[in-house]
Order: sequence, then C-alpha cells, then structure tokens
Amino acid sequence: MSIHAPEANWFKPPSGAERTWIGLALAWCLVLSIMMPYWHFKGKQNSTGDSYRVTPAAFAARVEQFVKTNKVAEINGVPVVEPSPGGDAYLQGQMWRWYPALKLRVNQTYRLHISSTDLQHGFSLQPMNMNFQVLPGYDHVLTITPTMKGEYSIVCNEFCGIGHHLMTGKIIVE
Amino acid sequence: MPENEEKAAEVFAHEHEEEEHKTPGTVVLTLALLISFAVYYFANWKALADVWHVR
Amino acid sequence: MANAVAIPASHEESEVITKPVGNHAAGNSRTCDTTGLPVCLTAQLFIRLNAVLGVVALLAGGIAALLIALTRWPAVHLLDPVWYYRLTTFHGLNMLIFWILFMEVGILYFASTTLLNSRLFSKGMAWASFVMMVAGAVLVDVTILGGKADVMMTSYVPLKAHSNFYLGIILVAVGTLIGVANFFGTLYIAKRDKTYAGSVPLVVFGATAAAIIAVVTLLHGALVMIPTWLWSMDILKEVDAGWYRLVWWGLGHQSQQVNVCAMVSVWYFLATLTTGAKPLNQAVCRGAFVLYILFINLASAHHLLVDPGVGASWKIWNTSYAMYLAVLASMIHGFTVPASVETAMRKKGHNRGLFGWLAAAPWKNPGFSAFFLSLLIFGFIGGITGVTLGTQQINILAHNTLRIPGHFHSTVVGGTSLAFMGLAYYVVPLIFKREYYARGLARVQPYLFAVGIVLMSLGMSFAGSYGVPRRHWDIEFTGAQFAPGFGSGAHVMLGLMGVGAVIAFVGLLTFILLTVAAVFFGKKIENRAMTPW
Amino acid sequence: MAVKVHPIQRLMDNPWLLLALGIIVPFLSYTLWGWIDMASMPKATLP
Repeated sequence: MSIHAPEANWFKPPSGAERTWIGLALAWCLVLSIMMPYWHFKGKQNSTGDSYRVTPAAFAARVEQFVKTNKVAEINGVPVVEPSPGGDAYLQGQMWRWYPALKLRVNQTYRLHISSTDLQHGFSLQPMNMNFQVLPGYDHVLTITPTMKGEYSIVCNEFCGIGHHLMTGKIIVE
Repeated sequence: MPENEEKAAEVFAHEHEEEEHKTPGTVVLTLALLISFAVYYFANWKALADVWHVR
Repeated sequence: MANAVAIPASHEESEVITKPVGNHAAGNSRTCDTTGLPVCLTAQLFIRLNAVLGVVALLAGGIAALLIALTRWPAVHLLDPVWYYRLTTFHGLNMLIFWILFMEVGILYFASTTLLNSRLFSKGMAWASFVMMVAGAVLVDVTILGGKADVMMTSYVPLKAHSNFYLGIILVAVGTLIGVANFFGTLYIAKRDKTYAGSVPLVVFGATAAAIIAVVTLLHGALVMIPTWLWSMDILKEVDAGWYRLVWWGLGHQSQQVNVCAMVSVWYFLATLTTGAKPLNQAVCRGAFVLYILFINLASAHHLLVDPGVGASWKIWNTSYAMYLAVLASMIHGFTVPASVETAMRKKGHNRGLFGWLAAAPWKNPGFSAFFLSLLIFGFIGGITGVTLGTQQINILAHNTLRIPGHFHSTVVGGTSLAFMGLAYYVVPLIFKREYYARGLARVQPYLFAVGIVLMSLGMSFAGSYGVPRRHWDIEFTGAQFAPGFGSGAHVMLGLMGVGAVIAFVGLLTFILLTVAAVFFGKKIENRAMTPW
Repeated sequence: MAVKVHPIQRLMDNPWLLLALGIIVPFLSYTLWGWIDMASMPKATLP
C-alpha cells in the first residue's frame, strides 16, 4: 500500500511491462533531447540569446540615428526605415509603441537589435508568430532572414502597463 | 558460495514470478500517450521550420 | 485502548486517546474510525485551518477567473482594461500560490503525522507558519484590489508595485518555508522515536520530494523578492531585468513543480483509498520521485528560452531538465499509477478485455473520478503541451502566447486542483469528520470541472497557436497605431475557451458550496466510519 | 537480524541527502550558470 511502510527490503529492479515502458520512455526522452542540439546546428530557427549590455539612453540615441539616416517613408505618423541588406537594424520597444517601422528585403539577412527604454516588452511578429523577450539594458540581437514577402505586425505580448494592448508596430518585407 | 548464490537467485526468481503483474490496459493507455505526444511534438517542429530564419 | 483510564472526553473528539501513544502526548491523538490510522490532533487543527484558507483563496481566484475569461472571450469582453489587468494579477496569485500552498502545507502535515504515526514537530511553528501565510496573502490581495499592484503575478521589474505587495509575498514564502521546516522536523522526530519501521510509505516519500522542491523554490523566492522589496522602497537603486527573470522563475516555475510532486502523491493516495491499489514496484515509483528532486527544477529555464542574456548551451541543457530525466519521471508515474489501479481491479475479478478493469472502476466516487481525470488531463494535455512548448526552438512559436496558460491550466488546474478536490472528498469526512450533503451532485462535480477545463485549455492552446498573446485585454487592437487583428480561427478558439471557463466555474462553485456546507453544517461522524462514496 | 539493504534504497531512505542534492543540482545548473552567462555578457558597441 502506498500509505503504509513497504517491506524491509523493497528494492528490486523493474520487470515486465513496467520495465519495457521505462525503456521506451527513456528512448523517447533521448530523441527529445537530441532534437535541440540537432536543430541548433542544422535548423534555421534558433534563439541563441546573442545580446549585449546597453543603457536605455545609448540605445535610444542609436535608434534615432538609424531613423535619421535610413528613413524612406512614413505611415500613420511612424517613420518607415530601410536598413541596408546584411546590415544592422534597430527596433525600440517602449510604452506603448514599437519604433520605428521597418522595411526589409526578402531573403536578406539583418542583425536586428531590439531593446526597451522602459519596461520589459514582448516582441511578437504576427501573423508569422515569432516571439522574443525584450528587456531594458539588454541589446537583444536577432540575426534574422525574412523568407516571405508581405506586411507584418508586431504586437507586445509582455504586460507593460495599462496601454499594453495598444502597443503595435510594423515590418514590411518586399 | 556458488550454492548460496544459486539459492538466492532461485528465491529472487520465485519472488519475481509472484510479483509479475498483467497490465495490458495500462500499456495501451501509455502507448496512446506516446503516439499523441510524438504527433504533436513533430507537428510543432514542422510549423517552426516554416517561419523566418533567425539565430 | 483496553486499559485506558476511562476519562470522558471533554469535547466532540469522542475517540481521543487519553494516554500517551507512541510519541503523542496524552489526549493529543485519536484513531480514525474509517481507516484505523492515528491522527495527531495538533496536525488535524492545522490541516483544517489550511484547508479552509485554501478554499477561500480558491473562491476568490475562481471569481476573478470567470471575469477575466469573460473579458478574453471577444464576444463578451466584459471588464475594462484596468480591472482586467488587476484581476489577472489577483487570479494568478490566489490560484497558483495561495490555494495551492495552503493545501500543500496541509498535505505535508498529514503525510508526516498520520502516515508516520507521529505527532507534529512543533505547534508553535505551525502557528507561525499559518499566521504569516494568512497575513501575507491578505496583504497581497488588499494591495492588488486597492489598485497598487497591477503588475501581473510575475511583477517583472522595472514594473513596480507598492512595497506591501512584495512584503506580502515574502511573508507567504517565509510562512510556507516554516511549514516545510515543520514537516522536516516531524520526519526527524518520527525516525528518532521509531514511530515506524524501515522506509517511509510511498505517499510520504512523494511529499518529501515536494517539500525538498519547495525549499529550493522558496529560497529563490527570498533571493529575488527581498532585493525587489528594497528597490520598491527606493533603498536599492536598481534590480536588473534579466537577473530578476532568472531568479523569479526559480520561484515561479519551481512552485509548480511542488504541485506536480504533491499531485502525484495524491494520485497514489487516492488510488489506494478508492481502489486498494498498491504500487507494483516501490523502487520504480521512488526512483521517479528522485528524478524530480534532482532535475525537475531546471525546467524554470522554459521561461527564458527566447530571452537575451543566457546562451544556447544553458538553454538547451536546462530546458531538457538534463536530458529530460524529469519527463521520464512523469512518464513513469503515468504508467505506475494506472497500472497499480489495473492490478488491484483485476485482482478483484474485473478481468474482462483490455479495459474491463477501467469500466468497473468506482467512477461514482468523486475521489476516484477526480484523481483519474486529473491523471488523464495532466498527462495527455498538460504533459504533451508542456514538453513541446519547453523545447528551446519551438518556444519561438509559443513564448507569451495563450499557449502558455493553455498548458498550465491543464497541469495546475485540470491536474493539481482537480486532484486536490478529489482529496477534499476524503479530507472532509476523515479530518473534519463531517459528511457531504447532495452526494449526487458531488459525484458529478469532477466531470463538470474536468470538461470545462479541457475545453478551456484546448481553446487557449489553439488560440495561442494562432499567435494570440496572453495577458492582453483587446486582440482587436482598437485605437492602436497598427491593427494586426486575428482571424476567425482565433475567435472560435477564444469562444471555446470562454464556454469552457463558464463550465469549469460552475464545477468549481459546486465544489466550494458542497465543501463549505459539509465543513460547517455537515452531519457529524462520531464513532463510526464515513459513509463510503 | 542484519538485512542487506540495497545502496539505492539507502539513498532513498535518506531525506537529508536528497534535500542537499535537490538544492545543489538546480542551483549549480540553473541559477549559478545563468548568473555566469549574464555576467559575461559583453558591452554593446552599436555599429
């Protein structure tokens, strides 16, 4: 009984169906654990946590400079900025907007720096549905390659105060 | 010594026999779990392979 | 009992044992008329107190649950944003922390006294623990409802709440830690006083695993909450956002691993109580608990898989709980628990076909149905989604979407809470010594709750697969600069979630009303066994 | 009567050893390693 003390010498190796199941489960667990390193080397989607320490002020200044030099248009009063293919792009999360809007070329790779100047935010690209955490003080660098053309929205999926659900942004891929 | 060991093995084998349980229903239940697990898990890898490349 | 001096018991406890037994003082223990197990009356008092407070927290959190679910159901969209975010904070803390911790301290007291035939280590510590937990929980709830802590359960810095919010959590954590220490103290005196021979029973072993994980959890809680509390009072200048997340999840996720351990112990307990099941192999069951103790806490990394600051090696190693050894443990329990029931039922002659034993199981006993449904929901929905979401790269698709609450509502609610409800159907007759009214309703209640939670979890999970964020007031983005919007599929799923939530709430309310009625007004059980379910 | 107890059973019968291991393993693997990762994060150069 599981509520009474077991017999004095209860240790015995598993047997029968129980033993088979443990073997099967262990094999499945090994498959699970091999999948991650496998994808790390062979897969195209990885979150490696590439990041650098940065002050919010320094990051905001760099974003401003990026907007000034690379702005190509404006939508809804938000500057649309086009980084050079293969280069660095900057995105600032703040209460409550993603700044600026980005214009990227399909199948080009960018180093997308994301950080926050106030609270924690959640970068959530829709309807592609890719999600990354954004922290103040951390320059989170995603080496990203858009593989499909289209207009994508960024929503915030980390609670950041009362206007959280209004925090949106845009990425256009051409 | 070998005799003792033999005896011990015998006792163990005997206990073993007594303790053998038949649980075919549980086996089917857990196999169903394993199969649904594998289907959901690999469907997610497939979905992941379809999004933008990132590192 | 034969040569006990016949002193009439002065109060309701008619079967109180009036001479010292084992390490119990005279008049401080009784024998349960149903199970024949010894009950320490000090432990009994605190099991009752903790159970009552647990149910109060469950009711508070449950009302909030209904309101926020009706807000996230786009067709209803009930609350304004302020109260939506406020009650989401309130719901999380009352359900995930208070309800569960109160119940778990009660379970620890029960397992270490009754099942080990021992007295409780310290009445003073039990009081200290209880008072601190209640004070902390009240402080947190008052601060939240007063609008001074709209920070979600996670209170990620630099989002700041009133200092009383952090103080309340510290009080709850320290109070729980004292309760856990009381458990370890009882383990120690039981061994010293030789109240049992050989190894502890399996349920006590599982409770020990839960207690060990609780220690790790609460140490992380102290480590993160004390600096944050100082920061909220401007004594400390800054708490780093990444550091906070790392240590906070050592509290936030690990506390849920305490639930897993406690729940599995309750499965074994209820399986024994309702079907006479006994574990096929003690070494296998205990070995699985040891794997939990060693590795399950690494799963806190699941929350940091798309975070900056921690590298890929750390993420992969920890998210796999060191090669998925804790998943292996759950899969082992997932076999041994039903296998023990199957063996017990077959021994009783229910041998027809593959599932004759299952069909003949006591499905009308809410203790059994709650336990078995908990097992199925936890395994098939909670386990599978959890491991998938917790895969380092797959997390890119899931982080902070509704898939996350979809997962943990099937583990913590469909799993742990449902199992604890099943436990209550025995705790009330055996510890409160009261009968349930409306037993027909009690028989239906676990099914009602389970169906609601399954619909709700699946609705959330699949809405999250469409990208719907968690903790989000308006997925129509009314008034936002860019309005992403979500398709009809997401809306259907959110509707499913809403319907499920309403059904689950009805099930929850049924449970609470039945239990409150039984505890305060139920027919007393004196000198007789409980009416079997 | 001295019964030979299997070493694994002896380990499982010792809650204090399990408590120590249960604290040390996650602390080293999750918490300390995590801190080291964060502390060794370089400063941003922002090209």
